[in-house]
Amino acid sequence: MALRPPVPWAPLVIAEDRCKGCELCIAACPKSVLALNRGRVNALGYHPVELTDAPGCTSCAFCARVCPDTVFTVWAAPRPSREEQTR
Amino acid sequence: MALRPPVPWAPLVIAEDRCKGCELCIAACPKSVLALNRGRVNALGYHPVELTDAPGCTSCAFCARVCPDTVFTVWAAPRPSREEQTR
Amino acid sequence: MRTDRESDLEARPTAAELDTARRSRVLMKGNQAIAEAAVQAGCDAYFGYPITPQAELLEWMAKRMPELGRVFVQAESELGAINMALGAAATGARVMVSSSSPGISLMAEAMSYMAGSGTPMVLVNIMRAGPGLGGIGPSQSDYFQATKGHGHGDYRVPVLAPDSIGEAMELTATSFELAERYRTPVMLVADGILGQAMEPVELRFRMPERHAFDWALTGAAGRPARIIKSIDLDPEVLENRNLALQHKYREIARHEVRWEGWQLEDAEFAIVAYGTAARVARSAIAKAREKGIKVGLFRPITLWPFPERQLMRLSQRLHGILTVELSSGQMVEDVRLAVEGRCPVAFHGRMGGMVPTPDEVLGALKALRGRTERARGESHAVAPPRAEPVHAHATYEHSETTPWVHERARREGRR
Amino acid sequence: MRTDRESDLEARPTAAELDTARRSRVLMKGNQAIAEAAVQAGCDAYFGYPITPQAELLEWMAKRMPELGRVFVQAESELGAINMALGAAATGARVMVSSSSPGISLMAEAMSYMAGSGTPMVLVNIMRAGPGLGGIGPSQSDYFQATKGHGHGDYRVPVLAPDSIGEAMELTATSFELAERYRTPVMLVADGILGQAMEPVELRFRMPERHAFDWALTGAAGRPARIIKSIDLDPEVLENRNLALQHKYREIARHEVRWEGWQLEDAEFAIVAYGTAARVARSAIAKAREKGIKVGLFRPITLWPFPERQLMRLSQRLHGILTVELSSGQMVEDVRLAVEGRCPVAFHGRMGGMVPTPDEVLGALKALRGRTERARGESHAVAPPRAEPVHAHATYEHSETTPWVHERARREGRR
Amino acid sequence: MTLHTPDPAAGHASGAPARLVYHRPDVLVDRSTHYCPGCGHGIIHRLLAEVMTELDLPAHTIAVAPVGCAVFAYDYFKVDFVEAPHGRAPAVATGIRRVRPEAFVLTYQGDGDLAAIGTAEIVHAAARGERITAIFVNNGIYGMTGGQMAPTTLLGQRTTSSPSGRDAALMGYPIRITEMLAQLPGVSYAARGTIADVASIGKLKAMIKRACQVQIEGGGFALVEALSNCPVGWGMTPEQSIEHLKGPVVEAFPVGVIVDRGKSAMPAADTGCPAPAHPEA
Amino acid sequence: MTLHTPDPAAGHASGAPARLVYHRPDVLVDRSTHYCPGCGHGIIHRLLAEVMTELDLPAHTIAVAPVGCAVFAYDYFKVDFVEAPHGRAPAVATGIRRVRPEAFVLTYQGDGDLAAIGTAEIVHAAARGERITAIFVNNGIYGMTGGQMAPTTLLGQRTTSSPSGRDAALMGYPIRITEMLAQLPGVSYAARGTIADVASIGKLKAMIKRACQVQIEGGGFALVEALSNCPVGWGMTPEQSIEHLKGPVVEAFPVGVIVDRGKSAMPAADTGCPAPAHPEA
Amino acid sequence: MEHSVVFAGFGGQGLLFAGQVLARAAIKDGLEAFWIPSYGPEMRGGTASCTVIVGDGPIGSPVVDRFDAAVTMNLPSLRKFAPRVAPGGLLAMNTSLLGKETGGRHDVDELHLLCTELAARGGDDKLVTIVALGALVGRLGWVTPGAVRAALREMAGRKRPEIVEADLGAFDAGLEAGAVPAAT
Amino acid sequence: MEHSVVFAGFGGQGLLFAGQVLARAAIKDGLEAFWIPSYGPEMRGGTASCTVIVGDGPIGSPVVDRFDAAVTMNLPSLRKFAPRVAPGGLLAMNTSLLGKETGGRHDVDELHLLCTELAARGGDDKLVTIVALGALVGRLGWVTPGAVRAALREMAGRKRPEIVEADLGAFDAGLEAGAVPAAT
Ligand SMILES: Cc1ncc(C[n+]2csc(CCOP(=O)(O)OP(=O)(O)O)c2C)c(N)n1
Ligand SMILES: Cc1ncc(C[n+]2csc(CCOP(=O)(O)OP(=O)(O)O)c2C)c(N)n1
Ligand code: SF4
Ligand code: SF4
Ligand code: SF4
Ligand code: SF4
Ligand code: SF4
Ligand code: SF4
Ligand SMILES: [Mg+2]
Ligand SMILES: [Mg+2]
Repeated sequence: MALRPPVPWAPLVIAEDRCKGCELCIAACPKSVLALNRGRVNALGYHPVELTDAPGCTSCAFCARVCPDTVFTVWAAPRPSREEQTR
Repeated sequence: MALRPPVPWAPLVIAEDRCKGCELCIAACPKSVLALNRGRVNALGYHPVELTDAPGCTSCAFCARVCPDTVFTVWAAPRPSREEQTR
Repeated sequence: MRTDRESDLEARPTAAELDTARRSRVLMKGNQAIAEAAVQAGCDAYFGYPITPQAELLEWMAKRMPELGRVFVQAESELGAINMALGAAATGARVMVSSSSPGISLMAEAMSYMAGSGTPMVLVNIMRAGPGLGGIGPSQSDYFQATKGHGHGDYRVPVLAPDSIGEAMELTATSFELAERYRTPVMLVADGILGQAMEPVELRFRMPERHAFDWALTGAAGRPARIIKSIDLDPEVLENRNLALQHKYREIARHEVRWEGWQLEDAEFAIVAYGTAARVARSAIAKAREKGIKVGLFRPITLWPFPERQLMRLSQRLHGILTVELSSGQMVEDVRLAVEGRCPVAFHGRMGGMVPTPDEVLGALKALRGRTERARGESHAVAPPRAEPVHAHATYEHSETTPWVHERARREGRR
Repeated sequence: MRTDRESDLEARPTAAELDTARRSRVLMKGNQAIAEAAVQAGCDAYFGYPITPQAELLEWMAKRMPELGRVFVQAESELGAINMALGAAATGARVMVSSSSPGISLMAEAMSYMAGSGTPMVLVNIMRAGPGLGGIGPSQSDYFQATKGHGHGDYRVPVLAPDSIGEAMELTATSFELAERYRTPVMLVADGILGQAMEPVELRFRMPERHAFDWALTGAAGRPARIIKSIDLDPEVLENRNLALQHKYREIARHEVRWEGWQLEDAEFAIVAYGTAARVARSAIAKAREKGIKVGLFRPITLWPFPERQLMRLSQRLHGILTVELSSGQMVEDVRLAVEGRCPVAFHGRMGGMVPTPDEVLGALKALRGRTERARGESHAVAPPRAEPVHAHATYEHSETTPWVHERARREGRR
Repeated sequence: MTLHTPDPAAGHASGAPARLVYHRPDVLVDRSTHYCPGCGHGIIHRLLAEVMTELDLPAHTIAVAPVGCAVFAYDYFKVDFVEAPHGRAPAVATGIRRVRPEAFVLTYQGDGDLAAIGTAEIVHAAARGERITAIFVNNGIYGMTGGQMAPTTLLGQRTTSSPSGRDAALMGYPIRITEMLAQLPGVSYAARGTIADVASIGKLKAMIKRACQVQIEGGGFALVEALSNCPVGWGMTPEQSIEHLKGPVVEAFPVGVIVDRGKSAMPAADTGCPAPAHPEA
Repeated sequence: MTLHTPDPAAGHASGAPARLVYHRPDVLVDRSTHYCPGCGHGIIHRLLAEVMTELDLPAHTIAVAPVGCAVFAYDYFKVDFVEAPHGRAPAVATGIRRVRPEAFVLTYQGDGDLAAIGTAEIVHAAARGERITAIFVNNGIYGMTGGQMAPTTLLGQRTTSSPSGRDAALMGYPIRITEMLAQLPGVSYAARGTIADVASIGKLKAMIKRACQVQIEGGGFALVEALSNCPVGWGMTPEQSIEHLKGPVVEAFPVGVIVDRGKSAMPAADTGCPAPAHPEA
Repeated sequence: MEHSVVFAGFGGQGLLFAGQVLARAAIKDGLEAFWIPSYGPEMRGGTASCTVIVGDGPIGSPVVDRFDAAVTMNLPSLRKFAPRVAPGGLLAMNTSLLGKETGGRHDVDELHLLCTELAARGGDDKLVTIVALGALVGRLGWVTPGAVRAALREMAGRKRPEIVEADLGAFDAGLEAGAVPAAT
Repeated sequence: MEHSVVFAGFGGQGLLFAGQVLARAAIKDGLEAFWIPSYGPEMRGGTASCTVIVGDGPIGSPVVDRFDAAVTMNLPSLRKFAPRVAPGGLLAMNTSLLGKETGGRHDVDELHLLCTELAARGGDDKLVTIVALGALVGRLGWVTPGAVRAALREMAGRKRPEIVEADLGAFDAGLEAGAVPAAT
């Protein structure tokens, strides 16, 4: 399990080999930062999804919640501390 | 079928051999003019029902409507004619 | 209308009686005796659906199981019952289901699943006359179903057939043993007479040993998850699964054949019969022996595995075999498969709830003897042509009336 | 997941094509060919429930029957389907039902009712591998079920087994004929390959003659009421009903046996096989003949009534018989019953959706020849002891892996 | 059968002709039934026979007998009958209905038959809106097999398979299946009556009549549940059984018309449950 | 499987540790499923896995797999599983429940499995109030066998066995079986959700959680119907199928909690139908 | 030694019970016994019957060609079973109901019993079949009267202790009636 | 003469269709044909295959020991079927997807086809299996190209007339590619 965030930093860990290219995540992503990688075919024979704009991702995890194939692990940047928030 | 009234006149024709002595008719008769004939056993081995008081019977046919074994045919005295009624 | 069983309740031994009367002889009804034997064998759960002539088995369980804090469920149907059994048995519980012929038919699919997935369970069939709704009289016409066809696919289930209520109790325990030893459903078959009759029995119960099952579903705590299933879509894998099953069946056939011989030592003829038919045969044999006919009884106790080799060996020294069944002739096929022409095989059967009488069986035996003597006489001249096997002379009582019945039935449109 | 059948719709001949292409050769899928043959045979009503590998039969009917103003109902289950068929057939309608193995198991009770009450109907079983949910590969492991056990009681149903799609179409019409002539359910059995494959077929359809039925339920207008039932609580009456049934079965066995012989004239060996196994056998026989082995094919077309006498007569002049099935060995019992020891009977089978290859069958044939030659050599000295029949040498491919599979399965708790 | 043989010319003492108030319907076969004394099946048979006669149905009826005490129903009606396997009458009737559009199709089932083993068949016949009239005799017990618990057995009721009384925790609750079925849009008519007294018997007959008329008029599935008794199975005299029926049974299974949609499929919410929309998507 | 291998010490650019927002639940086996692209079964599996993890159920769960596309469910969850014959999961679960009072018993069924062939079993498990949690995936079609009509197929919908669209007159009406079951007093919880969008998925998860909690708390039967898609059977792309789900499907099968009786058996009339009395007669 | 008897009559006459009492008594006497009801669906008031076989060795066939004795409590039973009594066997008839009917057999011992009247003497005129049982035992002595009384006490005592005495009285009345040859 | 070929690859590659075209063409040429899919449940994107047997007499076994030809359109198919080609048989490979993979057989005729590229030439780069069919026909001549074209017109024409031309183009491209021995 990908219980540590990826390096270089990215909000998503994508288990590419499990992706079936159904595009449900793409439709669900409010920031439109996901797309199929038409240049690659995975072991299942599909074009897997990729994150096209990492900084644009808000870590909302909508993608993870609609994906039928548990492709995503989602990380968020650390929340500002209470101190930082009140500042 | 007993489609003609019995002679000597009686409001009921009782198909005695079909009676199973369940007494439902006896309970249902508003005039209490039915009883089992404890002195007889029919072919089925039951004491059959009998009409104990023919004139007391109002031909209401309650007995016929509750009997599970279609034992009864019910006749009514002729209705008074309209003429008779208005008189 | 109801199937009248007015004194059943009165005749039922109380629990106290059962306890104090251990090892004494008690008059017990077959259905109830099987039920109580299951209770005493440690049956954890019973699932059933009412049907005559099996209902008292269910009713006994309805009373006894809750008393003991065990599981009794009257299911919504036989399909419900057998599938509840599948679930309970998958957790390693000791499970029984009972029914009679039409209800057993409804269990074909689940039986195939249980055989395929290795789920132990005891199914009791108190057979009645068929086909269809038929009647409720005693019958052995589900022999084929129990030993061969029933569900789809290449599986078998051990089938035990007692001929007395006492033996039924003993075989109930044996059924649980076999079921758990081989991870397979087991059938115990008896006809309606054995279910409905009362005989004195010794309350000698047996509780098969409990084993820890390394396959039972108990929750995957601290171990890998377990799966009980029969599917494998890859034919090679499924074939291996099937080969393992066949291997198991060979093991069962090797170790679990049960049968009884009676007066076979000097026998020139044998009657092959099981269950109630075997009891009739016993009386017929006694009469025949009085008349000097050397005949004995070969009684299969396991219908599958059929005592094939034992009967084969016996057939080598017999003049003829008479198979007696409460059917049109089903077990007789297994008899012929065992005998394979080594001696003539005749058949006598009754159907529809009728039971052959000892005199009838004696008659059939004499007829067989007559035919075989003629054939043996001839065979001293030339080898007998095998084209017309003796088993073709099956006797059905009243069979001369057949065409007439057929005609009348057609005319009245009441088939 | 779904069972992928991507080009089925494209390959389906249109209704127009079917009309104009009469008597020309068209590529048709087995399931669809059987369905269309039923349509052309005047099937009034079809009832079914989806199951692989039979689904295209149902789907074809879903399209064609309403087009023609006839009845198609997708039932809530196989129980629903077969009982709808019972109702429709009781009115004299020409009725078909189809399913595959697990679904057929669920129909056991109603089949027994239909046999018992004399209700004509055609049931198609596109057999898949069992037991249980098993797989969807081709199989012949429901032979016992079709010919013996299935439902309870003393009944049989005619069972027809085509070995090509063309023959399947012809036998579909025959099935309706037999069903109506004898007032009985009839089964048409094929394995998944015959259901799924496409072959060129001539669109030669046959519509069995329609008869007025004096038993059909049409409303008791101007005649006494009719009853279609299987119950009779009086054992004597029920026995007569059963005797009438047995009489009917003897008639069927007398008149309706169907089989095919191929290259049997000079044969020393015969392969007995039906359906797809018979096709494999044909290829194996061609190879064997090239090697100088005189072998022919005995192909039962009616599995019940089994061509018993025909095979019996043949067996008298054979050195040995090899039975080939897609099963653990079921029909081989009927072969042995017919042969009754007249010559050795060997068996070769595959299970789980595996199909034997011609080379495999050739291997089994050579092994049989080896054994019989040895036995025949010895028999010149002493008569061969019948104690160890040759059919004990059944070959299962890979059977050496059995114990291992068994073990592994146990360890993983995945039986 | 012994009848007081009537004199052809006989009339009332008044000399005017007597009036026939009640006689057994012609469609009933003139023989005694196999039912136990006081069993409601007999009453329900008679009502059905009366309705069939009044609507002129016998000559084109094809009926389906259940497995249960009414299995021999075919011996008592002069109409064509087929015997269904236990619980499957609705499927059998569907088969008949589809190939005989002109026939009047009738089923008669007990509560074990309809509400236990045959649950799937009755639900789907109703869901398909099969043009069938179903008579459902609910006596809260398995009469034929010796008085075991049925899905409609009351809580606390002792039967041969619930010897200490039905316990909801182990055996579940009585099913009011007619209400359940009434929800389905294919159901044109669903009602529950009883044989508990003369007035109820009259209402029950009206329900049966309506359920038959719905079919004649081309409506969908029609069902009448008749609360009945089983003196033998309940261990009561016939009279006691009627009292029991009037009391706890009618309380647990309220009588009345549950739904009457006539020919129209699925009007809104008259079962108190939201109506499904059926977009032609 | 290829993962971007994380560096143990890695964090956000800010230097503070990153927060894990979503990861696949441990109870799911780490392998790809056999489901078609975009199939809702995958989503529902995941929700169930999340709930089981959150409630700490896996180690004492015994689950029942159906016959349908979800037949291989046992390959994806690290819990004990038994495979039921088509439609019989509720009976199989009843057997387990009765002999394993301490286990968490779960069924997972498709609409063909639960609402067609298995109707009797689900109705009676509900009527008995079996302490079971049932997940009912309604995709309005027989996915596994190639897209035939299911009892829940919408009117007008074309399938391989309703090639000109489902016609109520011949094929009956879609069944809202969850409403039907909710009437039964043994049912503690019945709800319908959908996977049509992220918000619905959240609600569906809450329903599944409640249905599991009810069992843990000792309530009766609990059922969650999940309206799902079958892109392949519907002949649509995954996205189209989701749109179809949001539109006509949700219209025909309204989402929401239908009944929540918790532990208490049979409160009055909350299905709009009169409650049965259960005299201890 | 193996003996068979059929008890036949109306459903309510206690036939199955009487048969069980006989079977129990046999066990008490150290014999083997087999009891089998005609378990068909029978109306209340219809016919019911059971067969009891007692013997000193294991019981073979549960179905016998001829009965050694038949107890017929109503007309249909008489008609059905009279022809099936073995020559020299016993045909006990409930004369209270059968009146002047006979079995039409001259090779059997016809025993006419006023069962209702004899039962009334014991205290309950319903216990007709127990009377017949008594007569059978009195006539044929297959089992000892003591064993029957013990069996009756056990069986009746359990469910309806209030009528044990009447049962015993009916049995004794029958025993006496059976012991002397009946006048036909 | 009897020939067998297996078409194997991903579910979406039109394998079953290509097999049916071949079978139809055989009929048009007056031959016998047998087409059988691997009808197991297959994921979209999983593997699918069908076998076609053509011959001049009745087709016997639907299962063959060795294929005379195999058309492998992806890696799992190549791995599965390469070993099952008869010595001297044909192994056609979809090089567009398989790249440098080989069947590892030295006793068969390995035909490497850039199916995607060849299909694109015909007008639709999805029609990869039709290309392979063309190559098979070009190489082995079991059926006449004319019969295949007629079969293609009938079958594609019915459901998707818009791509008939592309189908024919792909077939011709394959035919040509198959006619000359491929460079390995
Ligand atoms: C498959 C099958 N299971 C069980 C039976 C036994 N059986 C006969 S009638 C009956 C139930 C009768 O109850 P119900 O339907 O309520 O009718 P009732 O007798 O009460 O009128 C049962 C279980 C059977 N004949 N077939
Ligand atoms: C007794 C039986 N009948 C039919 C089948 C075939 N079958 C397999 S799955 C299925 C239905 C699947 O539909 P559903 O339950 O809705 O599940 P889905 O695939 O849509 O998830 C059927 C009919 C079977 N395996 N067993
Ligand atoms: S976490 Fe949200 S924003 Fe980021 S890719 Fe997923 S859906 Fe889009
Ligand atoms: S939802 Fe999942 S499977 Fe579908 S495209 Fe996105 S990551 Fe791939
Ligand atoms: S007709 Fe009325 S008054 Fe006369 S006997 Fe019948 S119920 Fe009594
Ligand atoms: S109701 Fe009918 S059967 Fe009952 S006692 Fe009265 S007449 Fe006799
Ligand atoms: S058992 Fe009950 S339902 Fe059946 S006939 Fe007797 S009283 Fe009626
Ligand atoms: S067929 Fe439908 S339900 Fe089944 S896996 Fe594919 S999309 Fe899902
Ligand atoms: Mg009832
Ligand atoms: Mg579905």
